[in-house]
Amino acid sequence: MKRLSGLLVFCALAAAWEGLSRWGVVSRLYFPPVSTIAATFWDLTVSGLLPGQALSTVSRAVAGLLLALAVMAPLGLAMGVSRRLSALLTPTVELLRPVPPPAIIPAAMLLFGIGTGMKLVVIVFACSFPILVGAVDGARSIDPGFRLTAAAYGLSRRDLLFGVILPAAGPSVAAGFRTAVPMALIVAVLSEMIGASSGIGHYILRMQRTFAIPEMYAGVAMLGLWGLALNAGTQQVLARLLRWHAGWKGGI
Amino acid sequence: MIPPDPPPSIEGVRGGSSPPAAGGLFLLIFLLILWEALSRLALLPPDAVPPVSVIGEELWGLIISGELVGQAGLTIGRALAGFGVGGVGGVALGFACGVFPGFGRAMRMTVEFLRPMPSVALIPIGILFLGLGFGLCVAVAGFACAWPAYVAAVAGAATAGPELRDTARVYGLRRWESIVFVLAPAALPQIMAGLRTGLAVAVAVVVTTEMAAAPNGLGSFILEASMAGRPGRMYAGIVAVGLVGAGLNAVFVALRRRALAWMPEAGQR
Amino acid sequence: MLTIEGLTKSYSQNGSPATCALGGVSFSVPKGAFVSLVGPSGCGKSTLLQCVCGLMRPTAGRVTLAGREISAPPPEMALIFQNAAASLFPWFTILGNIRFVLRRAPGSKAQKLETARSALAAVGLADFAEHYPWQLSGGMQQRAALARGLAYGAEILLLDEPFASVDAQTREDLEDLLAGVARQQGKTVLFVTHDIDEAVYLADTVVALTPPPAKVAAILPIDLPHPRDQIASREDRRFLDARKAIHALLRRV
Amino acid sequence: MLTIEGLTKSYSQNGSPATCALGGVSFSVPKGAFVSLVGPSGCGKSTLLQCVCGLMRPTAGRVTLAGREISAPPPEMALIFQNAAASLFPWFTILGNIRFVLRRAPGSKAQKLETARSALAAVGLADFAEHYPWQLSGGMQQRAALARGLAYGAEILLLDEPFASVDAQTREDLEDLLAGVARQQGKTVLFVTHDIDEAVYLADTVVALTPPPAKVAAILPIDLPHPRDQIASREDRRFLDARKAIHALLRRV
Amino acid sequence: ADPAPLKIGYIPVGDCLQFYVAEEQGYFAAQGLAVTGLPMKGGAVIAPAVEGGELAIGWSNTVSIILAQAKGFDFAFLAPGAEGVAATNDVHALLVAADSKIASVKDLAGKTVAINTLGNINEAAMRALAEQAGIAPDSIRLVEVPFPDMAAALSKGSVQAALVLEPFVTDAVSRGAAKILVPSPHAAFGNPYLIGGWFAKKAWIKAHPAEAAAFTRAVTQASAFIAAHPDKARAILSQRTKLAPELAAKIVLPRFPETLAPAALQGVVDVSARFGLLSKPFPAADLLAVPGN
Ligand SMILES: Nc1ncnc2c1ncn2[C@@H]1O[C@H](COP(=O)(O)OP(=O)(O)OP(=O)(O)O)[C@@H](O)[C@H]1O
Ligand SMILES: Nc1ncnc2c1ncn2[C@@H]1O[C@H](COP(=O)(O)OP(=O)(O)OP(=O)(O)O)[C@@H](O)[C@H]1O
Ligand SMILES: [Mg+2]
Ligand SMILES: [Mg+2]
Repeated sequence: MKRLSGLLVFCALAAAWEGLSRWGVVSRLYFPPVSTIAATFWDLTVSGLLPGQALSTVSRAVAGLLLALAVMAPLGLAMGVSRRLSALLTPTVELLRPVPPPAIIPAAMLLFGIGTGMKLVVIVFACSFPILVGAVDGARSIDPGFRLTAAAYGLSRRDLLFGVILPAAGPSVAAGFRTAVPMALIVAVLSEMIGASSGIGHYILRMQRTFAIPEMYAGVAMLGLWGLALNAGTQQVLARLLRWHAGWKGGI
Repeated sequence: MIPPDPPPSIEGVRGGSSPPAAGGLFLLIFLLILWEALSRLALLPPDAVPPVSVIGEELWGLIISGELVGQAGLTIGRALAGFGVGGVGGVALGFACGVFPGFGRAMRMTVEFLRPMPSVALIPIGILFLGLGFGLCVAVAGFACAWPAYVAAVAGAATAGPELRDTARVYGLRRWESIVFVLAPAALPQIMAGLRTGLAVAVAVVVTTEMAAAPNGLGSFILEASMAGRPGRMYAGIVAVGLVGAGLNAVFVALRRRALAWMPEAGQR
Repeated sequence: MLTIEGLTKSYSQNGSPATCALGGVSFSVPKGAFVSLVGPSGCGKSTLLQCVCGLMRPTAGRVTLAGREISAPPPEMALIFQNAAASLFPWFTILGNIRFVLRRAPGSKAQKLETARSALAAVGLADFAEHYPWQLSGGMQQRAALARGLAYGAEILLLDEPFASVDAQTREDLEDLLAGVARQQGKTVLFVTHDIDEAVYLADTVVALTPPPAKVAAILPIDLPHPRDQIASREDRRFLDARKAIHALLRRV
Repeated sequence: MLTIEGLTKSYSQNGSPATCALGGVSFSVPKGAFVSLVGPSGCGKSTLLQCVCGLMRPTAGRVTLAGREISAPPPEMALIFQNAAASLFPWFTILGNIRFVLRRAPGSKAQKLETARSALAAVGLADFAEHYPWQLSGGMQQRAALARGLAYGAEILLLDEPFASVDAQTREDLEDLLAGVARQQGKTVLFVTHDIDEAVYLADTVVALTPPPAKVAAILPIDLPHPRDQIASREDRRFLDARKAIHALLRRV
Repeated sequence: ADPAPLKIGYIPVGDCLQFYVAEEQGYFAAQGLAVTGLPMKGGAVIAPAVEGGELAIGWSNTVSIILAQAKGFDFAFLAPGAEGVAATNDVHALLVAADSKIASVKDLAGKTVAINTLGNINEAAMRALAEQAGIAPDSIRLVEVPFPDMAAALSKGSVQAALVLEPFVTDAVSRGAAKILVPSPHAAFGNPYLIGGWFAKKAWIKAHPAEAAAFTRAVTQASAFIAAHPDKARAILSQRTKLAPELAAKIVLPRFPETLAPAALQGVVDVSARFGLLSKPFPAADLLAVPGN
């Protein structure tokens, strides 16, 4: 029953939409009945068209995310540990950080053309800052007790890095990464809307332009589902990696 | 689903960013000079990446003529209005979901379905009702920035520990007093963090919406500059957007510091 | 007279078998008495206090105050939590914390302010009224929580290991402060601790609990003269004997 | 022989005037001795230990171990921090924590594992080797930190209020455990506490410090027979006298 | 009485020159219209704005309106917009990089060609070109690239050809960045054919016959002006679109006809239907609602 209340509200809203559309209260052309959208969604999913389009988008988003992680997490940790490096890079970072990623798409297109390269650049740009900031913060806010302990037991710098700094900053990096996930997806979609021949963003835009409105909604729904899945997947992986952290924070 | 932690901030830990050492500024200046040189020597294509000085000149000219200021004003107005609507809505919904678990459960599925919707894909639909300017930007940005606020408020509503809740009960306070004076202030730091993300999202989405639909505003300015084949103007527009984002963020951080003055390190989280 | 009769509490966690924290505890606290409740960690002392205070419904048994059964926090009781730092509202100053819990109390604003200030003075925090909790040391926070409980004007004070995380010197000061205030104002006190010395030092009666599910292991009257002294009372033969007896009791069970 | 000579430490915070935590402390810890260091909160005890351990450079004075001056954490010393929970790495299991600090120690992997396991067994945590720190109670965490210090094989143990946040019963157990292990393995121990009873109960010698800037207020040999007993030793006249003397000393200054 | 305000959506490119001229020359005012022009990003935004009533009239390329008609929208052209005429008014051209080895459309089989928007007139045009050249229409891979970026895409080699619109054709060719492969890529639609025009909801036209007719008259006047004074028209274009004046003087402009003839539209409908953009052709007259007729 507890679970049902959510479903109930959801169904009620869907039914309201259906009714409004069928009775012509809202433009049926732009708000086709939910049942029509659902049927379209089903057909396009079974035919493999939508999942395929979404997959190419998601894979680009994931590639961008991982790239950003690979570069920015170590850089952020280094900035968090070394005050000098942080002082060196902070002005540049702070200058770039407030630029909204969509605003650089036109520039990226001039520079990198319209291929996958441009999209990756924009995605990486969008994901970099949350991850970087998470890593800086994580490394900076390590409990001094941990560092002292490592020092008291005469551990090497390498051990300190891999045994203390990395795991201690992990949750913060993960939090940054989680902020970056939806951003990666949105920016991937946006970059496809401007220049691509594949991807769910492009599909949605194209359907919109050719007035295939139910197909457009189906695309939006598919994107929503992928967003949900990507979020949940990230959550699962991070929860697994940071099991100790969940227990630690929730356990004492 | 665990809501994501509010995004950390660089200046978070010690309340105030570390002093920008001379080295950092030198690096920045060096990079700009490098850009200038590469562009002047045509090692970077000058019609894609004009020299910094050209961009600066263009920017200055646009500021003097008031053209950019006007566009920026429009963008800021739209972003703030969208942020106001979406932020308030998201916080209210999220806080209510957190405080009243039954309500939260009832809304959960709908919210989780709506949350990942790309707001930008909804622009053509929005045009039907909201036209092409202010209303549209506010709606799309509001929709987008409601979610970070929502997530933060849901998490924030659970921040007050059992000791605080029970203290209010022991001392005979009413339910509403407990919500207003205990749960809400405890949630404030997280909500502020969520709102801060929301503000950045609002700016980004307004710019995108302007690019896609609005006849004016900085986003439109950037796109038109690129369409007219004038990269200098385009970069000037991008810089202006960055300044708008940074300015709004700075103002918000200052306000947040005041709102959280009671915290050990105002500005933490 | 506060009476606890056959108090039983099981925590049922969804899925896992229920933890039985209290297995039928009965004792009573006469008006004006200082009763210490001592028992091993995790035996259910906090659970007991929460049931007594009406914050939690017992699984069986009942708590009555002057004959009336308690089902919601009564205005006659103030509970001071185990962890003071977590129970002070960080967004109010120390004074604000006290004034906040006095919202529903009768009296004018000025009167309440007066009450709050004098409670702070009683615990020696008059100069820190406008400080936020985190600006104080752990011991000061503990005193602030105590002041809040005192200002509330409740006849009955329930204290849950209030001095557990305070350093030894401060702790002695706080013990003496509490004992003094309680005697002066004729409060009824139910004081939970796991420190046998402390329990004996403060109380008129010590109630010892067994490991979970907690039952009453013994009720021991302490006949040490008041006021007590950190050096002299603790060297007193009666103190040492009581201490030894409870020690033996808790080790045995 | 660990010798502390004229140890002085000022913390200079940028801008504000320097805090002088230690104002010239001198005493020495003979090999195999158990020395308790007692002093009011904030007097600089933790600072002193960190200087002794080489984690921090004193402003003046020096610490020598068998004649050699200490400038970096020497392998002969293990420091057990004030807050065990904060010094156990939450991302390693208990066993992992111990193995981690043994990384640089000589010996094969198997030997080290053996060392780690036997240290855990010594503190009664053999069955919890694979648990994460946060899966253990505060007392168990404290024991794990102790095991880590013991496993490190250092001759000299520096303990900073190791039992401050542990409940009274567990604390008594841990005190006896530490005393037993130290005697058995002939460790030299410098034990910081603010609890006078505990300091006297455990030590061969008690060093009392004044409020900051800390100086040595008194050095008091304790002639209680070993092994000690929580009931009997604490009732002993010599215990009560030493306790009273230090009490008076700390109250006075 | 004050004239009712009329909101018109247009795209700030040469194809909408009529609008600029009508505004500059005061034709709208002369017809008793209070026109507010809104520069828009493209048909994708204009159509919903017209459907929702935010705009009374908008400019759109023909294929979009044809597609909308097929999906059940009740849009109709009420005034002719730009017309393409082979040899004299070719605003589109298929370009290849200046150093490209591609000599004919046939060589594009298996290659990538940039068009501005998939599913519009240019997709139909590319497919028709392929068919003409005797290669399978889907053997050419089409990607979407905004017009301003096409020259860069060509020189980077990320596309092998691009169907470009003025002023970018003239810009790219005069800079030597590209050369023309097919000068009249839209030939399949007929000669002349309608590139785009001014449209509104049929319901709106029915409800506002006087305004619709007045608008049509103003646009027709503008067309006449452009035909009569091409240099002044170019000056207006340069000033209003911020196009560099040298470029504005050089570029090819479409023809702006004074009447809306079904014949200029039917070819577009038929080609769209042939290449699957449309399920079946319909008479172009369905899309015309010239007020006053
Ligand atoms: N909310 C809860 N849900 C399930 N079990 C609980 C809950 N609260 C307490 N318990 C269990 O009930 C028992 C008694 O807990 P309680 O906190 O009352 O003990 P305590 O005597 O106060 O311990 P301490 O001296 O450590 O404060 C413990 O075994 C604990 O694990
Ligand atoms: N890193 C630091 N910077 C500045 N001052 C410090 C620092 N660490 C400690 N102090 C100051 O030095 C003095 C001694 O601190 P220390 O922690 O050594 O005391 P302690 O005796 O261990 O206290 P406690 O019993 O509370 O653990 C205190 O006044 C403290 O405020
Ligand atoms: Mg408890
Ligand atoms: Mg200390």
